[in-house]
Amino acid sequence: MADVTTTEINHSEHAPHVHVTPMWIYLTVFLALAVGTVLTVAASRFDLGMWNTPIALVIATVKAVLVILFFMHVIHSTRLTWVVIIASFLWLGVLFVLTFADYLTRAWNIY
Amino acid sequence: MSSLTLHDVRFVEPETTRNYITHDYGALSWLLTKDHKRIAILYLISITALFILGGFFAVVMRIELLTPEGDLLTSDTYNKFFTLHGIVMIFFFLIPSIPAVLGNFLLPLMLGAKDLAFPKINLLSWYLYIIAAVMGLYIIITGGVDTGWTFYTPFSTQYSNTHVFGVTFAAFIVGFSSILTGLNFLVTIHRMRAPGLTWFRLPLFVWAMYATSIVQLLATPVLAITLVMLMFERVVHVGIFDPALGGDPLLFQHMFWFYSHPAVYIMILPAMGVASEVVAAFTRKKIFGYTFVAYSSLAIAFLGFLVWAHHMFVAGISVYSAMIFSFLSYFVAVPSAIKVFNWTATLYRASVALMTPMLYILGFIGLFTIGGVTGLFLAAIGLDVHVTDTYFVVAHFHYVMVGGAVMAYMAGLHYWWPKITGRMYPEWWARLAALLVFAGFNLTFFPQFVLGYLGMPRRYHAYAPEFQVLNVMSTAGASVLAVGYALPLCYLLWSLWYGRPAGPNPWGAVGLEWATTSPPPMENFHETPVVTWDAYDYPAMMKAMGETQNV
Amino acid sequence: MSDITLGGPPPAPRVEEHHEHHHPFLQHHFEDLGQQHEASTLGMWMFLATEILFFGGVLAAYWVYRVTYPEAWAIGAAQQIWWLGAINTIVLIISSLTMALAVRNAQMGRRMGTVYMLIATLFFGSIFLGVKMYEYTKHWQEGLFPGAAFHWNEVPALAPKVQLFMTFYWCLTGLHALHMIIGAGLLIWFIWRAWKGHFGPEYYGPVEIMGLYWHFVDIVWIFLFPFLYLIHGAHHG
Amino acid sequence: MMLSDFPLWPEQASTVAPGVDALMTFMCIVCGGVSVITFFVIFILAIKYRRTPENQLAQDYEPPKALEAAWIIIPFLIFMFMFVWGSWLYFRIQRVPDNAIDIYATGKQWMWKFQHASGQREINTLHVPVGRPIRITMASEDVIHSLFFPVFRVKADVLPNRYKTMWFQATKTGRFHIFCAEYCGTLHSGMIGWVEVMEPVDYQKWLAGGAEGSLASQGEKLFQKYACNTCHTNDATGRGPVLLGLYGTTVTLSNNATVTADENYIRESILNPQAKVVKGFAPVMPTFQGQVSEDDLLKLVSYVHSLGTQKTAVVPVETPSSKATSAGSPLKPGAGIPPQKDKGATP
Repeated sequence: MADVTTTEINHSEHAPHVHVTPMWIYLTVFLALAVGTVLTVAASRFDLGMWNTPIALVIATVKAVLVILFFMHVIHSTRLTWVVIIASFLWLGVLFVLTFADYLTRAWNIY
Repeated sequence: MSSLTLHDVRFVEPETTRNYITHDYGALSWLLTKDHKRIAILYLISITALFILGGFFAVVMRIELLTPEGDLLTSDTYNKFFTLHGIVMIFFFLIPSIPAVLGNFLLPLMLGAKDLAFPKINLLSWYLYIIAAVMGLYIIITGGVDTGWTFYTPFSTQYSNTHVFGVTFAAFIVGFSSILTGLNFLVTIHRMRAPGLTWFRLPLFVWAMYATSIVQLLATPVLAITLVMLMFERVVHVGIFDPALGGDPLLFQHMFWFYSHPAVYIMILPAMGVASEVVAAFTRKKIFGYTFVAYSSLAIAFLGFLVWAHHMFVAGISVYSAMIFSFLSYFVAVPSAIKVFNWTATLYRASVALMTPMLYILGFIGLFTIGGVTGLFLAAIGLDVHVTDTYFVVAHFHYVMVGGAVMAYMAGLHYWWPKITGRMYPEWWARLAALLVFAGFNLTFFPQFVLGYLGMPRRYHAYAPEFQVLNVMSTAGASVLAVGYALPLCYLLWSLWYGRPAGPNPWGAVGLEWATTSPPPMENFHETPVVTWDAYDYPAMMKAMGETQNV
Repeated sequence: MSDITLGGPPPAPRVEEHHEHHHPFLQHHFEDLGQQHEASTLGMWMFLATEILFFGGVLAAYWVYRVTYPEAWAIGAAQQIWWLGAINTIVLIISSLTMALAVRNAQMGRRMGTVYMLIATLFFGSIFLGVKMYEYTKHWQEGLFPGAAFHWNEVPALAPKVQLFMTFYWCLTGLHALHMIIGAGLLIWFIWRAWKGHFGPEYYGPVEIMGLYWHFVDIVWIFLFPFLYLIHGAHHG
Repeated sequence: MMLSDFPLWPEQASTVAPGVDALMTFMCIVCGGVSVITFFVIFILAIKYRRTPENQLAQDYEPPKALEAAWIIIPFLIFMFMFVWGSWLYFRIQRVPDNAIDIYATGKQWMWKFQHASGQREINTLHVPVGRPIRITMASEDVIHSLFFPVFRVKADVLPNRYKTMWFQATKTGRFHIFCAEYCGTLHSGMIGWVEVMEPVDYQKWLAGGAEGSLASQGEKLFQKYACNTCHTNDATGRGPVLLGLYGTTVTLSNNATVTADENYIRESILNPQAKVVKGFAPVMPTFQGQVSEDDLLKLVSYVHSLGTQKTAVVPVETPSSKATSAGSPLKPGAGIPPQKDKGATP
């Protein structure tokens, strides 16, 4: 989003930097979220075989990323904020991957 | 010693008449304080009380185990005692010990900050701790709990008729205390460092606290939610972990150990941080391989999350995931080995002062090494099948937690006691206590390795007669250990009134905490220090002092 | 600074020596408002990291059983009224928008704009909770609360597993609703503070942090909606 | 105190025990050796460089950085060796030999119940022949227990509602401890017993005395008592599937998933018949949950097992289907549905 025009308000050198996100970005993101919700519902009405679950997950993830980047202003945040967010999802991934490493291999043969 | 001071060498706080202890008077000035140093003292008093309680349970258990028959306590009482010993020692002593007492007191001092980032949250986390502790005490008085500190289902959810709900709720609350402390430390380290204090100028204790806080922040919520599900299951009788209703008890174990294995690193990482500080101060050298030691803390914090199911090798997980967890478990041993070897290398061509904190830390290195290498035994799956759930495991984790974490806590308490109280403790008594703890500890726990390999299962109230000799040795050691822990309680209290005034820097150590007065003033530093030197910069300091004082 | 050596810091109210003027909400241990803002925002993000692991824990358990009992999960989701969930999703997204606009107004120093947007957020949050209450009541009456109150038995063989699904439904939505209620309480406090004119371009951090929390709760629901209402299967209504 | 009352090393009485002890010895030597060397170095350095009036200041000297690499790489290689050895041993302990004798065990608060294929039942004592592999199939009636034979160096947790297996082959006759190793409540330390390892001849003699008929034949009686035989006939006319030759085969279910007919599947089909309905059959079988005790369940499972194969003692370790579960593999209820098939149509 290089073309995001932000109004810089900075009253004193000790105050925090202020990025005021323009109105149209908020409204666009809101519309995208609403469309995403409709898409989720629509996709679940059709039998797409094994693709139902991944599609629902992808839509939800895209919506979450939109909220994080724009509503939560992460796109303007420090690198440290990015690190915190990525780390928390990484750790959650560890919980999922290693737990399922057990469940999905329980039925395997022992050679 | 007194000839070696930092005065005239570097930035040093001027003496003041008022410090954080004498700044305000009255109980309310302590109970409503937002000062990190006072909160550290509140923690010190509370965890000492709970350490005594947990120790009481241990002593009674060791007396029971003098004879093979279960003759002193009933089975139920014994089961409650080992459960409460575990819960009190882990959740209420070991996890808060070094972070909440020494970390709270020292972190802002080492960073040159006036306080932690969130002083109110710091006080809140102490109150959460106290609420949980009071709940725990209430439960102990009204009948206790007998599930083991691991709360394994379906025993805890369906079969135990003790206060499982109350005690898991207390653990849930104390978990939030731990999360808030970790959060506070992380933000403080990131945002409150003094000008010039770059990451690689930080003392290794700060690095260790940083790694610890990551674990606290990211592991504890999983325990919290697991306990919530456990409480829900127990109250509503649903089957999340109950096989009769379609649940899987192993899922509870997975989620429990996702927290509780990294929790081991919440206990041992701060201990490693203390070890680095003490080794540097009492050898007057920079820790060998500073960056390796710093990064190894972070490596332990991350790798510690990848190994939890090595607690479950015989529990019924798939053989392939057992292999993965065994493989990863060996990875986490590497950074621990790095630290031990680096401390050892630091002694080379040093000036080693065998004062009390250093004695404790040398003991720590030895005992932690034994605790660590026996972990390698347990990570070898084929061997683990035989030794898991036996006294071998009990000995292993006591070597890490008591021989490691508690020894380092004692070292840190003695090392920073002059800073905290402004008084010196009696050196002779302290050395005696350190030696008693070391000897008593080994006599208590080394026989348990043998017992474990012989096959004596843990959590046994009565045992086969051929195990008696080793159990008697263990109990004899425990009594020495108890004396070793009782001594500091007496002489440290004594020193509050009769100890020699310490002066700002009794050890001739570098580090910002030694640059302010003892005890420090309320604001820590009247002027924010500007740091221009590396951590443990003893050569430069010695050179400067040699020039100014002709040592 | 040598005057300090005589007798500790001066008595309250403390005067920040380093700055000629200081903001009424600058805490004494921070150097300036910028440091305070960065510290508190970072603190909130770290708190949200713990929340991710907190909800992630239940979700891990949810997925273990969803993979093990796919049919029961499809039946369980079919017990939900999907359009109520969809409406609630939209309601929550609107409340996120108004929350974001409240932060924007605070940044631009529009006092009443901030107040109105916070009130709107509270309003939509309350609608969400109202709809949730209606669903809860309905589930309770239909015997879909797990434990002794569970009476659903349309497919006897799968009843225990459907009960397991409902256990996760109540756990997840219950924790989410609890977060909403806490958020609503905080909103009331923030409306009062905003009305008193506490916030402005120099000091909008607390509103921003309130927003982070609110958006996080929204994100949780974005995932819960497809997980609990929209599982495709033969029994889908 | 006599030395025999004070053992320092447990007896070796199984085929895997020497292997476990060998690894233990290796670990003791390597880890003990490294630890002792480290302690010695620390001790020497602390004495040699102790602070004296002449040695007030440390020398400004650092050992070469190459040391750092050495003590990262060398321990790591040693660790990997330990990992490989440990895993190899683990697979030896987990993989059940083909010709194992079946024994069934039930753990309950606070006793061990064992049933032999020929029908003998015993509590807290287990008679086994020396020199023959023994496969123990086990489940718990209440909480998690753990069956532990220290002299055989094997141990496995016993879970409620799920069959797990362990095996050993005794190499020495005698009387040895059985312990419960997973904390299970009040009398956990009383949940102990003895394993009597006998010469095969004596074992046969012991088996001959006092049995109420073999486990399978007792199961057959129960099969009639619960009127299972009215639907599960021996020809294809019954309302239920034919059980002859069923055990160990791969069954196709009504949702087109497949499952191996092993102990856990048979058990689940008795307790919760609707969970996995065989393709082509109506879900009409009532549940027997709460009506059949764990003991009787074992007998029924043993009977169905005996119907499936002539060689009752033989365990199918590898079946044609790659998804088949072997005897030693930990199974969980419901694990038979391959997770990737979760979108399959339901009945």
